[in-house]
Amino acid sequence: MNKLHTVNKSPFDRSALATCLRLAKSGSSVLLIEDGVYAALAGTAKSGMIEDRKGDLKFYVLGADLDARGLSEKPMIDGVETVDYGGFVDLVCEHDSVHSWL
Amino acid sequence: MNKLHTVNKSPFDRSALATCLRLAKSGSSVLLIEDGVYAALAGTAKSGMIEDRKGDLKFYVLGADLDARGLSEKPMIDGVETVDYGGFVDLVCEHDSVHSWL
Amino acid sequence: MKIGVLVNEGPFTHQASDSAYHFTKAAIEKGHDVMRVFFYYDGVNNANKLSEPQSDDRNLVKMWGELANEHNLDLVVCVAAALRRGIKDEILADGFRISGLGQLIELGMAADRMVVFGD
Amino acid sequence: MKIGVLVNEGPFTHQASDSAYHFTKAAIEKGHDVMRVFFYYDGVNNANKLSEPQSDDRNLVKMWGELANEHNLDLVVCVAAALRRGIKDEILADGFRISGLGQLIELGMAADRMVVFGD
Amino acid sequence: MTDIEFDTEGVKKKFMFVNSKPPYGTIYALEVLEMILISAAFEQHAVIAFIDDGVYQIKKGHNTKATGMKNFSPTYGVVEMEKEDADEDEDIDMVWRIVVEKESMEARGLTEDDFVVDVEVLDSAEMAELMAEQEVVLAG
Amino acid sequence: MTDIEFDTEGVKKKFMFVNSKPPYGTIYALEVLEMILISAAFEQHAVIAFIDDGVYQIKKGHNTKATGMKNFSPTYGVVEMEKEDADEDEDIDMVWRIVVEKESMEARGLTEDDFVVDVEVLDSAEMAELMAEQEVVLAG
Repeated sequence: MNKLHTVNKSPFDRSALATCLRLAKSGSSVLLIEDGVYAALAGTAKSGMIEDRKGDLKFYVLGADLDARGLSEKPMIDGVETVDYGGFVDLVCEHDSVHSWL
Repeated sequence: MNKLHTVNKSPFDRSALATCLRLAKSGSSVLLIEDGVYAALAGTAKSGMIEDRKGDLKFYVLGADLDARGLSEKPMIDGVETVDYGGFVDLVCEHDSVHSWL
Repeated sequence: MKIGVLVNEGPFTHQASDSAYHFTKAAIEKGHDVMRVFFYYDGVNNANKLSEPQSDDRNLVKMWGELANEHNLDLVVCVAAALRRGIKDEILADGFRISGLGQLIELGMAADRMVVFGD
Repeated sequence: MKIGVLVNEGPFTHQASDSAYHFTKAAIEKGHDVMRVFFYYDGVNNANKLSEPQSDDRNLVKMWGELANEHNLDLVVCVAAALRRGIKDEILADGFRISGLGQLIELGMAADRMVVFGD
Repeated sequence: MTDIEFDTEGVKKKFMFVNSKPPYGTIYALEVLEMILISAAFEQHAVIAFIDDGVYQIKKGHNTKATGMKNFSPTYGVVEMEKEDADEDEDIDMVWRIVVEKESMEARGLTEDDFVVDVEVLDSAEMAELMAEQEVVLAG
Repeated sequence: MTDIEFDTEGVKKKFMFVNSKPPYGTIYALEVLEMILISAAFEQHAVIAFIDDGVYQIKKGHNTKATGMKNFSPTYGVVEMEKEDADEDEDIDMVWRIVVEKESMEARGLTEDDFVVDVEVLDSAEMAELMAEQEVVLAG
């Protein structure tokens, strides 16, 4: 099955992203929302988490949550694609099932 | 000032204990409560956090929270002292001020 | 596509309810059938009609109710989680109904996709 | 010793209210003066009198109210946090009162020790 | 309002209940159990998974007397009975599994003997495979 | 019930408001601001500290239009005004400081220029010293 994973926690404080990356199968997708969007920033102490998995996972980030946090002009990790709520819905439909890493 | 720090978060999921240990001054005390009590266990991947600081900080753990979680018969890190809610109150009074690391 | 939504956290305290609301609205606008939004854990607090946010803040309870009325959206609050937290008929907001947890399992069975918003 | 207590989370969802309750009770039993327990953030949900936990679970709302009545304990719910979350006079439990955030700052000024329970 | 019914006749899905949070500090461990028990009546396949601090939810010996909280641990006995019923009744097409991630368990100083229920211990790769197959993933 | 008043005449304490959580995902950043603003009327010393993900609370350029949440960022302008009033009025014995932990800021890819208020950047050792002096520590 082709999964969409969502992560809504900061990678600095919480283990949710690390757990998602450990248990997500190659070829699935990860959408960062809410406080999860900090993981999409380039040049932070946690940027490596996503950079290391760009080859086998596809990463998305919710633009509305970047905007809210004043991050839209900050450099993002290459290859992370920004979507809006409509794009979130499309991702849910394009994948077979959704796993929210709470 | 002689501080009492309280930590109520699991060291496996949250950064609260790490932050407390980084910012607590030598000679102050740390009381582990609620999900913070897991940090007092010997033989886990996180035991080193407290073992490394036993020399300059004094550690306490709330017995009621160990009991609730079924940990009372598990080996604790040497030197961590178990207190009850009355002991928690005493610690608050014996120190000059309390810092809860939420 | 038939979509089910689960909301695990209360309004304001956590963004889960905001995210679920905007996701649900976008799904409806794209023509999908959001079969039901189920409120569990602290999510039941989204149905408290006494909620009165500051005038410059969003009113999530009202927003959910309006979305439900406009689109005939089924908003279900779990009775067990609600009782514990004091969400009862006398303060239940317009557009919500209280029912059993079985309605969440049925939603998972009936929907093509289940999306969870929580902490 | 004069002690102030701040509770930041709601009942059941987080252990903060339980811990604060047992701490407060122990402090009173040791003869300390718990000047006030202030409820902020989701802590205001501790004052919802409609809360009806299962019969084999503790009833935190009632426990706080009884502790207040027995020991003349001042339980204050922040009005701004409460309005947002729909905690109003019509559902305010026995033993609690609603007041301003200034009462928390005054508590910090007056108490010898301030202890915070939250998430 | 009246209940809206869905047509779920003959539907058989793979549900997974993911437990990743430590018990008692928050209510998730208790309320997810209510979800699991209700789901039994619908005769769906179910995997109850314990990862990260969730493995502490099924630690033996919970004693909540001093904290005054409700001890949900005995309810896992009921979950185990439901699972046995499903396993033994050949007329019911329903598989329940209780699985623990090995890496999470070991990092937390636990072994299989520490648990209040019988579990299957899976390593991360096996857990990832199992998770990938699930259709409805509920977490708390 | 009627309000109970405490005798706080002449009391001057060191308050610290510790912000460690990221903004918007949870309400703490917003409600702690309400605490800070109310405290100004009591003319106490106050340190507003940003550590860990709390440093993101004062990132410039918050735009909450698409999420529909309340943007609390402009309120930091009010906090800064209160601080300036306290600094400039010689009749008021009240010091307000806004401090950021350097290590937290740098790990998160931020510099002083990213902040919506003027801050003092302290390293961990300096922050630890300052925290140790505080009498009333409030966090959210």
